[in-house]
Amino acid sequence: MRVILSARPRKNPFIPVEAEGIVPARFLQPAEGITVAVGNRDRPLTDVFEVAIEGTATDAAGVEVVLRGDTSRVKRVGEYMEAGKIRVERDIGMHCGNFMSGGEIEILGNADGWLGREMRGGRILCHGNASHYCGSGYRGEKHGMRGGYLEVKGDAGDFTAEYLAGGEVIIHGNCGDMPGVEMKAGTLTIMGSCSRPCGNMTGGTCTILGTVAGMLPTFRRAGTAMRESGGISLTRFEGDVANRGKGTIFIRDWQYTL
Amino acid sequence: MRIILNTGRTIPQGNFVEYKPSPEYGAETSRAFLAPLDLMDLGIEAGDRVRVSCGSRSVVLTAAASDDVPPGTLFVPYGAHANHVVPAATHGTGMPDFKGIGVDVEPTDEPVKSVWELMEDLGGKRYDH
Amino acid sequence: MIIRDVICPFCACLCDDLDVHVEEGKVTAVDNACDLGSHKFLTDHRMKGPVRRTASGWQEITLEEAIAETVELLSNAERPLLYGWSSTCGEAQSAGVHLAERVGGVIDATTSVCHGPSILAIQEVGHPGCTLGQVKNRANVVVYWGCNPMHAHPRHLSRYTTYADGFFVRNAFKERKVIVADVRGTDSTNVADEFIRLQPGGDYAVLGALRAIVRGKGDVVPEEVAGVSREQLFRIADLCKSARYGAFFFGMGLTQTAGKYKNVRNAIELVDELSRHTKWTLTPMRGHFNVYGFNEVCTWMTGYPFAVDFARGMAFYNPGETTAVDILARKECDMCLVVASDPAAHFPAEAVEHLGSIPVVQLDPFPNLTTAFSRIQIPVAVSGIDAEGTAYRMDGVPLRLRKVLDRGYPEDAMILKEITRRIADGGGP
Amino acid sequence: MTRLLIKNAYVIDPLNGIRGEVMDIAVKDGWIVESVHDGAEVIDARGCLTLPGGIDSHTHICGTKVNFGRYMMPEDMRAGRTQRRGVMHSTSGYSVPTTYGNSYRYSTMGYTSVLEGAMAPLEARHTHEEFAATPLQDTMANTLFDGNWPVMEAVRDRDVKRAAAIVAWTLAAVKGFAIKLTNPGGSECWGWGKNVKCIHETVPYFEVSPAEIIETLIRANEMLRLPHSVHLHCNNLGVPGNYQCTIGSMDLAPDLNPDRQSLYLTHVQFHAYGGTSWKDICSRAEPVAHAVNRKPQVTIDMGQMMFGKTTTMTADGPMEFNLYRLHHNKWSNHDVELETTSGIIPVYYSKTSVVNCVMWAIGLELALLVASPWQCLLATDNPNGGPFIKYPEIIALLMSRRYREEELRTLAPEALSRITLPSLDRELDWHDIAVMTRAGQARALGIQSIGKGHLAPGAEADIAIYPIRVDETDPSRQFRDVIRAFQKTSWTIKRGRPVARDGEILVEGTNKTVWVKPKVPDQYDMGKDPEFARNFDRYYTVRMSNYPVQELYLQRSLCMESEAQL
Repeated sequence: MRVILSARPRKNPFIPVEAEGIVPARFLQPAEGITVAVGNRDRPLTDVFEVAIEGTATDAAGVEVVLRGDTSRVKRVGEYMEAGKIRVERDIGMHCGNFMSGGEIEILGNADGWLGREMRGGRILCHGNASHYCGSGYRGEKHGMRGGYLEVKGDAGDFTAEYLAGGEVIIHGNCGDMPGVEMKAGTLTIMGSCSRPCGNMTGGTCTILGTVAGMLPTFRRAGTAMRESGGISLTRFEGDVANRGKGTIFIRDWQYTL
Repeated sequence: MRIILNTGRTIPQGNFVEYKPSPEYGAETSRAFLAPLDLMDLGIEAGDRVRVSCGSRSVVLTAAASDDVPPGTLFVPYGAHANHVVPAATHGTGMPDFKGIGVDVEPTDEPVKSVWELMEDLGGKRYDH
Repeated sequence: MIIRDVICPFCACLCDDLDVHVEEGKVTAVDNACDLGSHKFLTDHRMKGPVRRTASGWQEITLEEAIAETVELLSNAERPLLYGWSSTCGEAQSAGVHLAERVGGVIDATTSVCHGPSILAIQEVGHPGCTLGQVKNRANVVVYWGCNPMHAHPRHLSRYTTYADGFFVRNAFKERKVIVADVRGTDSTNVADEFIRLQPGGDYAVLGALRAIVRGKGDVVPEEVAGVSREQLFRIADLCKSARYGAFFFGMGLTQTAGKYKNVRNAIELVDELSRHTKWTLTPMRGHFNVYGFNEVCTWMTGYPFAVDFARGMAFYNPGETTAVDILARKECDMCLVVASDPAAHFPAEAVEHLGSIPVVQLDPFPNLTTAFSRIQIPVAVSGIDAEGTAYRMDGVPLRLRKVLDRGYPEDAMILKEITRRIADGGGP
Repeated sequence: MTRLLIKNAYVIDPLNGIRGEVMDIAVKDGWIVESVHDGAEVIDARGCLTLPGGIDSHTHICGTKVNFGRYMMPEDMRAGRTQRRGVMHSTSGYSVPTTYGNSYRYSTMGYTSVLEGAMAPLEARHTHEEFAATPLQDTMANTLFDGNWPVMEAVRDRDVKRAAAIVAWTLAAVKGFAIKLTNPGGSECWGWGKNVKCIHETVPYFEVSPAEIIETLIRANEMLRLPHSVHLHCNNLGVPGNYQCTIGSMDLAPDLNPDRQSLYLTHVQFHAYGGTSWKDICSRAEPVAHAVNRKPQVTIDMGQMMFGKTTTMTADGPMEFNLYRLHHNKWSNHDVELETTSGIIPVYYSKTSVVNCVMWAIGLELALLVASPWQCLLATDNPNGGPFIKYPEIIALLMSRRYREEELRTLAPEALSRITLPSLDRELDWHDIAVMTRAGQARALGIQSIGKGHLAPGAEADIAIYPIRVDETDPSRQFRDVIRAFQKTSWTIKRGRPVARDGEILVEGTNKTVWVKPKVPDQYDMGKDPEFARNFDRYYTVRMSNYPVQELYLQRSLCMESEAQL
């Protein structure tokens, strides 16, 4: 079953829409029942999106939801998603894929902050850039992303994979400041450059193929290693010794100045 | 000249914080404290004016010499003048970069704007009753 | 007439030993206050009465008209932002939170551009704190990191630290070591026994290095970290570990530079680490006299200290998303109520510009830069001068602000309650 | 005001010797009366269990420490969020809910009065502000004197009367209700990062021992004729082997008051540990319970621990720091000048942890081994042992051996050899529960005189009607029905007004705060004592004139005056 949601033009396109109801499983029942919040007003989904449904499905795995038009301010799409597919043709708003545990989300444009926040499983693929806190956790919570696979073809913002506790995050472009900060487990791979990675990390593995600026002084050099793919030689660091750090970073090139 | 901007509280700024339309407040918040060395490099003296730019935004300030400010940095008291160039990005923290922003500084003959003029540039309307 | 033991409504030191001289309904002199406090008592540039901005200019209106129009604007807003709150009393803050809940708005305080990052850090690792009397009576090592108390909290050193004799510290000036960390020299670094001059943005690395040294992992630390020599770092670490009681104060040098709350977190974890060796406490140098009060009130009412979004009828909190600067810069809010603060002066221009394109109502005693963007401003009494109320000191000690004179202005709490009552009667959104 | 008639109520009212009778209760203007004339609102209780409003004699719901628990834990807040609805404000929080969350949940469970377990005098104004935002309960505040400098100086000088005078001035100034001692002496030591282990160690500089502080303040308390006794959180909380320290503290209690205990020991579960370390910790509830049975001058509360997520927050700063070193989770601490301290950390009590299983058993053992329910009251030291919403489960555990056995089967097997719970057959009855959740609290706090904890004419009309028929229920087998019944009243009546029905809150409500003012002879008025005033202004960072809490902070104020005998 294909569910095509085309965003209707809005009088004030800047007001955020909270749409945690947009998950594949939900469309096994009639879409009329779904409400979204536009600012402080609850509205039927059909007020905000034109809904077209092709075919049928018996379970969530058989449902693909396609978002069209301006969805850059639509938040919480795919929250708690367990199965099925969501395909976003342009940009998507914050908290896309919160607590996602299965299924797949593909974003052709850019993703706003907190993409895949506290993700447990499933796959997210973002073809554009992801903003801050990509694959991170929630305020005060000790664990961020715990499982699943999150790939960003473009750049990612600051605090990427903060509190990473499991699963895999791959950023093809550059990251901003402090990726992998407080990281506990899981793997983070940054193909491009970034600054001050993995502060206070206690576990997990981070690989950075670009250049690191502001390398933290509290990581201990522990030899070199070859990266299988591409045969690039990387330097291995262990830390963060400011904490009881048992984490590992592989870096191609770094400087201590910011 | 590429330089790092820091903003911060000062006594005069605090004294007139409840009376911002006053000339004293505008005078304090439009002061750009630079290391004497940097003033020399810019070929200006204390009291001359500088244009401080960050991205598409810029503001004109009055240069002042300070031995406390390390070369390569610029200190401006909190207020509307500095905020005219501070970017709004908060990196997902809610807090803009009020300190440690890379800016360009160049000499200029343009006058320093009053706080009301700055507000009008942003779509405000002066209240001078 | 002289009123004794008046509490100063300027900064979060809340000095409560002011003697205020009042003659013919005017403050004529203030004893014991610092320059900043005296100016607040003595300046007299109040707005006379409510005004409305029109195409032709500023028009005087009645309080009733002002309230009625505000009720209208708030009821129709789909994404109202209620911002400010730090220069008024807890009673107004509480009324503000109830109003935000009623209209399904976002309520945020100046906290988000002050010590918001400190709160984010505390929410990750906690806060080993104390009231300021503990420092006065016990501390023999004091750290000021990224702050300039001589200018921002002028009596902090004389009431609580460097110059304040205490029960176990009979001669403070002799017995206390003061360490100041900053990127530039200031009047505060001038009184320091140790001045840690760091490169801009170097706080996180330097604090991390100190943590490593205190943990006995100092071997990893290079010759220099962000402009600070290895040798000084070890000296500072020893000084801190050998303290009988150490007190760590910090300011916006940590919260406003890159890394934001992570800088603060590193400071807190350094203090945690030191607590395994000797007694250490940490205190953020809160700015506005009652900014901490807003955090307290908002927390017991909503569960969160600031940046609370009521759009869904329940409290949602996520600084970076529900904070004022972000909401303005993203052009999200379609109405803004400003109470007891001046965002137009203290927010980046890009955020201020959006204020120019939406209706703004301001409750503030003084004409300020936000007045330039206000459709309506209602001048109110000044908490702690012509209105009583509750305020929380930077260390959480609550005090009762005094009313030293009556200027006939309404109290903001009263106006906010009236607005909420009318919206509730009208059903609200 | 309102007139109300509750018909066909199955009443248990221990303070009036009513062990279960079907009767009507008449209410007029907020008080219980002999009868009301026609036109009164009628509630048909349909023979359901009807009790005096519940009273929690030791909980942490308001004040600096509690609010910091909220402040530092957005992850706990998002767990319990509800929307604004009718007269209800939105709520947040699971283990440390917002004030409205606490108030609504307590009210739904039939609780109408609560005692905040720890208030630092310097920060009392904060506690009272939160009381005002806790609309559906009457509130009282334990006031901390464990590290009070002037008091410790008086103790050192063996001057009981001066100690009493300082307590009298402070309680009246901060609108406090009772004397609380948390780890007495230990809080001052914590000012230097140190602690005392038990009652006979010495506090540096002040040269007093915890035992001396406790004994002196017990005598001072009775000199002041305060309604409640000294409320003690023993030294050495949560440390294996601490039970001897607890029994030693009990032995300090003299017999000074015919109407109630002379010493109240709180959350005793945390103080009844045997063993020498976390590895060999075991239950010592038996000797502790026997000590209580030997000593009618002592009343305790369980401090029951329940499995799951919660937050520990106590004025026991050093203990919280040790917990932090154990869990490496976030840690907050707050020392209060000249007075006390406090600490907070989040915890998770797990059935896979032998230590936690032993803790769980100890609380229940205490309640089952203490002969008189009047001497062992039901509480979790909310939220330390678990949030108060777990009370119904505790009631069911005490009433049903079968339920206990079901739970025991799910524990870490290693724990079973370290506890006596499996061998205990006792099942408490409805009357015992009524004592342990309201009547006993009212007597222990000394508030039956103001109409709390009973249902005779003259009592305040705080009433809880639970949807359960005692005659048709066998709690031993139907323990799940018991849990359900105590979770949600059919009606909760506060001050004569229905405030909650089937879990729905009906009114905004206004809080009433009960505080004490002992009248002392002029020469004992610390407000006029030059030495006290001089040291106050020299060592505190607030002026003495700015310290007292104005009565306007109390929405409704009930002052219990007493004639001090100094």
